Amino acid sequence: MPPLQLTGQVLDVRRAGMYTVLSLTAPGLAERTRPGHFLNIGIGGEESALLLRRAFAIYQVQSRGVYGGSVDIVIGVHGKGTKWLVDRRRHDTLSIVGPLGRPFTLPKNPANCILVGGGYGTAPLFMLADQLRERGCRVDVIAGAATEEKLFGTLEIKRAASTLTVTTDDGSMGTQGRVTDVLDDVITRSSADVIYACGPMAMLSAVAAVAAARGVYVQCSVEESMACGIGVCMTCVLPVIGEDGITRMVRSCVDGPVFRGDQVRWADVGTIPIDTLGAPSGGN
Amino acid sequence: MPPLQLTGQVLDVRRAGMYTVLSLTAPGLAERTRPGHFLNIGIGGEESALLLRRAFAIYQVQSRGVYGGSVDIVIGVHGKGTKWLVDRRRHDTLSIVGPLGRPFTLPKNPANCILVGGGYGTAPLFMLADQLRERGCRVDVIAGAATEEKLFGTLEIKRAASTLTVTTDDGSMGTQGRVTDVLDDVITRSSADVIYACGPMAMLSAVAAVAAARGVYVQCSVEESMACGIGVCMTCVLPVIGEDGITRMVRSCVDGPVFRGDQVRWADVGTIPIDTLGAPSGGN
Amino acid sequence: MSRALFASGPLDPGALLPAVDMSTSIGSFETPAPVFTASGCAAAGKELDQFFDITELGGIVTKSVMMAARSGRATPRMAETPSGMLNSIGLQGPGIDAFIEQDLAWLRQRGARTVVSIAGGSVDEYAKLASKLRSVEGISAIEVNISCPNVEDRGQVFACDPTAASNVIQAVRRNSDIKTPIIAKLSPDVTDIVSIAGAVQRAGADALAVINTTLGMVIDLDTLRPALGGITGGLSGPAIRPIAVRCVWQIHQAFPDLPILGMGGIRSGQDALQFILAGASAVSVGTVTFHDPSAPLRVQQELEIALAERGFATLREAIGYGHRGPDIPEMIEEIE
Amino acid sequence: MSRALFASGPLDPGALLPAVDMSTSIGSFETPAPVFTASGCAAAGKELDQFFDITELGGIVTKSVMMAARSGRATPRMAETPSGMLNSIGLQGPGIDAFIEQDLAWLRQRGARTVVSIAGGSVDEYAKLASKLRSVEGISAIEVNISCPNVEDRGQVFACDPTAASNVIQAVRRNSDIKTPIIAKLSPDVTDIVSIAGAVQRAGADALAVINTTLGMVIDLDTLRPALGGITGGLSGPAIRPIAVRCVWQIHQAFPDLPILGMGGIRSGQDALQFILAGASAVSVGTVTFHDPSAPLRVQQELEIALAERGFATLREAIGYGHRGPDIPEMIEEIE
Ligand SMILES: Cc1cc2nc3c(=O)[nH]c(=O)nc-3n(C[C@H](O)[C@H](O)[C@H](O)COP(=O)(O)OP(=O)(O)OC[C@H]3O[C@@H](n4cnc5c(N)ncnc54)[C@H](O)[C@@H]3O)c2cc1C
Ligand SMILES: Cc1cc2nc3c(=O)[nH]c(=O)nc-3n(C[C@H](O)[C@H](O)[C@H](O)COP(=O)(O)OP(=O)(O)OC[C@H]3O[C@@H](n4cnc5c(N)ncnc54)[C@H](O)[C@@H]3O)c2cc1C
Ligand SMILES: Cc1cc2nc3c(=O)[nH]c(=O)nc-3n(C[C@H](O)[C@H](O)[C@H](O)COP(=O)(O)O)c2cc1C
Ligand SMILES: Cc1cc2nc3c(=O)[nH]c(=O)nc-3n(C[C@H](O)[C@H](O)[C@H](O)COP(=O)(O)O)c2cc1C
Ligand code: FES
Ligand code: FES
Repeated sequence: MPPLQLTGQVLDVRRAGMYTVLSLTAPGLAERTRPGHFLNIGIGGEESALLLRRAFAIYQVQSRGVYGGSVDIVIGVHGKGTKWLVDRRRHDTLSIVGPLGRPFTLPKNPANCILVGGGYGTAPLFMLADQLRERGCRVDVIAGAATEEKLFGTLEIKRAASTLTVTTDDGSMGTQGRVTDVLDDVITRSSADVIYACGPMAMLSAVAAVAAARGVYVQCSVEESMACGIGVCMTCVLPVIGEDGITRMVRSCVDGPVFRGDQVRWADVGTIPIDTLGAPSGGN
Repeated sequence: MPPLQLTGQVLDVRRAGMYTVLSLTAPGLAERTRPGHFLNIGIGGEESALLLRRAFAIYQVQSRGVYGGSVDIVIGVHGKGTKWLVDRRRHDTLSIVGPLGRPFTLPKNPANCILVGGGYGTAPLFMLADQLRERGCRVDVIAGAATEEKLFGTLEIKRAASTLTVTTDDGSMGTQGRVTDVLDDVITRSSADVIYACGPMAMLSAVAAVAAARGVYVQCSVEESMACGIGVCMTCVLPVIGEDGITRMVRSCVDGPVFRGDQVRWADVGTIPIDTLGAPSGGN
Repeated sequence: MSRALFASGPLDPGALLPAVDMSTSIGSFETPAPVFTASGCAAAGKELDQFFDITELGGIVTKSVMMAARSGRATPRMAETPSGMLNSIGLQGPGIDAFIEQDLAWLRQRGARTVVSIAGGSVDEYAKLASKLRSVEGISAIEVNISCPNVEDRGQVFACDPTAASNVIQAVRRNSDIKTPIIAKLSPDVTDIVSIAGAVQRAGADALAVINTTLGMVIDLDTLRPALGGITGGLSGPAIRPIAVRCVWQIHQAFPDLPILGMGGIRSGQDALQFILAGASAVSVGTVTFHDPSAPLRVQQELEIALAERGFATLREAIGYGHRGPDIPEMIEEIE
Repeated sequence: MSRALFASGPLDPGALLPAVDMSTSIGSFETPAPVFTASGCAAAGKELDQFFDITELGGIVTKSVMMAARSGRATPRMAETPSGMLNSIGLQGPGIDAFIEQDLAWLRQRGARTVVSIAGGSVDEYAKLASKLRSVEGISAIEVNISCPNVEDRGQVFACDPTAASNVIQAVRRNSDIKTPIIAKLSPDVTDIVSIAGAVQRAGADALAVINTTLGMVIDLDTLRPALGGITGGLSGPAIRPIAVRCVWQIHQAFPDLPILGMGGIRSGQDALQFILAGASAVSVGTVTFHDPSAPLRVQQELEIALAERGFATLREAIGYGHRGPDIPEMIEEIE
């Protein structure tokens, strides 16, 4: 199903720690949404000087209800666009494009899954956890952040998880340290078959490294700066190794944001590795 | 007193015919405002692509009250900025600069005054009528517009006026025709000493012509496109004859918007008359 | 025109307006509709086809393609700016062979009118690209992106020098099917765009695409260094629209018979109309597509309404209409 | 520096930040603060003095003045554009004598540091303007607006030709007090701004003002003609900021010791910081003043906070800081 382009109305704006959860009417969106999909939201209204949409992971969707369907996103204030968004009020309207991107792939058969979320990176893991449980998977969750207030949804996600492990850099909640400090243990404890991760690039890179060391299949949802979000502009690329072993600069908006962790060249993100197809030094 | 630069909150938005009356908190504004002053209002909020403020005549001011003072303006939708403004809601904030411009000059001694307003051009005449009456002046009002719904405040202004004459181009209210079709009569009837006019440039030009023919002193509040509204950019000029008989391109935002009708070269507005000081052909 | 009446736009939603003959031509390329995508802002059409029927547009202008596959530049490749954006993609692409096999084949099968944009690092590369396309079917026109550094001339951009620009256009013209119109795409970053326009016309360009992005830069206030991997980038979007309209106006004034594909910050049908009145025969919608994936078709529909509202029965009548009349003085290039 | 600590800006309203030494220089003109008004956007300072104390700024750059009184162009003189505006004022002004007697006298009495901007239609007019100013007291520097049509050369704009630009600067330099720094104001509408910068430096410019407006145009969709009385106009405001930052960067890269007064769309202290990091020694705030009459002083205060937050103890350390380090590749001028 192609993505929708629609105008949603703000149903609710609520704070959750450092974050703001925005609920929007979005008829037809729920039916199309799979865990890991994202939305692209227009900023600043009709007379806005901010031309580009902002990307947000889909946190929750309701397919029915008074509003013919709605969607929730979790917003951490970063710059002007997110600041503007969290200042919205009930009945304001927002322009939405979505669902976009390649979602997480679910295991065919029941498997032991670890979900790792950094900061608001837990947002897309809720829907994922539910769907994994429906398929009979075991779900263990690790949620990490710099401080307690930068964690999102740790209370709620517990319900869908066999275990929840929390880490904070400053020890204000859970184990002091990074998610990767506890990942090894959780892999062992849960006999993990698959890891799903969403969060900052540095975290994803570290998770992918642990997974590789332990031989666990891993999918990571990356966050690259995007101009279009629909695959037409080529701004959101990162070096990914293809099935053929060749590295290409791949669009994270349509070929991702979910990638196999062992195929992303984490250390080379932000560069054009010399052996990339068409790299300047690779002879052109 | 220098103009203020402040953030006002929307207290009320109400429709009046084709127009919208916006009430805004504006502490300190009332004390500085004289009839004919205008405000400059920022459009589109913080992330706006519309850089320039929009000018609005001050319609009413309240110097006290719960909000420490407020101001009302009357808005006719013209383009993007006025469209955005009339879509504001209670509690929205707006950036205000004002009061700006040279207000109407009041007669020292009681005089017979005619106030002519075209469309929303009646807005600044309310305060003017009140102050003239306080000084013992007779006030006759003429309000004209294309159609009835483009008249503003005809009911209310009646209270401050000895007589009210309404004209509409289509005859949907009052006399069918232009304000100048009735002006001659009203001048005679009221033995007018002074005419005050505010409205479209074509109307002002016609009023000034009648006043000249009848030898009545006339002040006109003009409406020129303004970039700054505070006298620094030179976009808002029109050809005005000085006391020395020399025509200069004069800023309507600080030297106006109120001008003596006999000093504006109405037929030459939008051009540089050849005898203007510093005109290209006048030798430079 | 045998098309039906249609309901009008925002100004008077109830009114029925007469349909406008929207057909136009870019050299010998006749097209029933005047709005195109802009190169690099629509890939090869496939993604946008999810949002609207791309065959309804005047045509699809594909991302500039080079001989070999190109990885493009390091990220960050974009920075948002007031009413615009900077990009430094670096012409990432699959190379001409893969492009012909995959992208062009898809477009042909889909039935879209296609303008192929080519880019090169040398006159020879442009010539080779033209030869490659010569035998390929389903190409309505070739747009030549000359805003590329000439590797043989210390990276001097072709579009900034009349001789270099002419050499490229001549090479493309010689190596292309004579029936395929050649559109030279100009950069605004020159002292005198009219002289470049004249030079490429003499070199055989059948039409011009005006304008490419203008060079800009943003400094990142966290890293305290340039925000883009490529240091500078191309500025696009509504911010540059007045520059683009000015370029179209100047060129149309000098060469009223040279067809222009106008672009730069077009967001609405009214914006598009400005370009048409300034002298463009057709327009491309670029950056705004990132905000509104349906923009190209929406702009086309809005343009028809805007024309009808102003009493134009055909788009062609409106081309260059802003220049009419004796009361427009000579263009003065003074800047405040 | 003996200044007190001050409370910081929006990022961390509670924190106390160390004061920053904001002093800078433009050639031999030393000023305690780096933010100026922009010529034509502040008249001669009087109106803005109602909104803030103009003596706190680095200085006031006055509206370009010519020998004789000028009426300027017919209205409409402005058109709003996305994140910017076009103007075609046509250098309305009182002429140099009235300017000296009234405006300059007021500024001197007010105690404002003053940069006088001059404009001419011929090299000779510039020379005469410089001579007039030679004996006048209270002028911190002369800014030479060379974005004017040369009446002796078919209206060719001085700033667009290295020789014409040099001739003007040479004439001004020769006729000015040697202690008064000459700031040449460049136009971005050239193929190679670095070559113009080099030419005017060799001709005796002590500093550059970068950039003047860029040429643009809007068509009015009611009249179906150009919106401005002057047909084209100068585009200014945040829309052009990326172009301005790029120009400052390019010139500073080529001439690291040439002081630059940077401008173009500065709206906040963070915007100003971009210019400083790109290589400007000071900045002017222009069009944004129309939106926020207090903008110049606000920007100066925000700039101090922005510098402090990034650990700069002095403004001077930040000048050109964006160019530091070996990991910045050669500037690539490719446009997408
Ligand atoms: C697939 C995806 C999913 C995301 N999900 C979430 C989410 O659920 N919750 C959330 O709070 N944030 C999410 N983000 C990040 C969010 O998009 C950015 O925080 C936001 O774009 C920043 O905009 P801004 O105007 O506040 O910041 P500014 O820095 O002012 O933005 C300037 C420009 O850079 C882009 N940009 C800046 N930072 C980022 C970033 N980290 N990622 C992508 N683009 C960026 C912006 O889109 C904009 O175009 C996601 C990003 C992606 C790509
Ligand atoms: C002194 C003065 C008092 C005014 N009082 C009122 C009033 O009380 N009520 C009211 O409804 N309108 C009033 N106006 C007109 C009002 O300012 C314009 O209608 C408004 O600026 C149009 O903005 P827009 O964005 O809707 O139109 P757009 O056409 O989108 O505006 C584009 C640009 O042109 C300028 N502009 C366009 N039309 C006008 C105009 N008629 N006058 C001045 N600038 C214009 C705008 O300010 C803006 O910068 C007044 C104007 C002036 C100069
Ligand atoms: C991300 C991006 C990529 C672009 N790539 C190309 C390109 O490959 N070839 C080309 O000729 N122009 C390219 N352009 C320029 C556009 O085609 C267009 O000329 C310019 O952006 C102005 O139009 P706009 O403001 O509507 O985008 C690109 C523009 C953008 C924003
Ligand atoms: C209305 C207006 C008038 C201007 N007049 C002059 C002028 O007389 N002389 C000059 O050198 N620059 C003039 N400029 C250009 C500004 O000084 C400045 O270089 C340019 O606008 C870019 O800065 P900004 O975007 O901050 O306005 C004028 C700009 C505007 C908007
Ligand atoms: S964001 Fe445009 S291709 Fe991915
Ligand atoms: S609007 Fe700027 S001087 Fe009047």
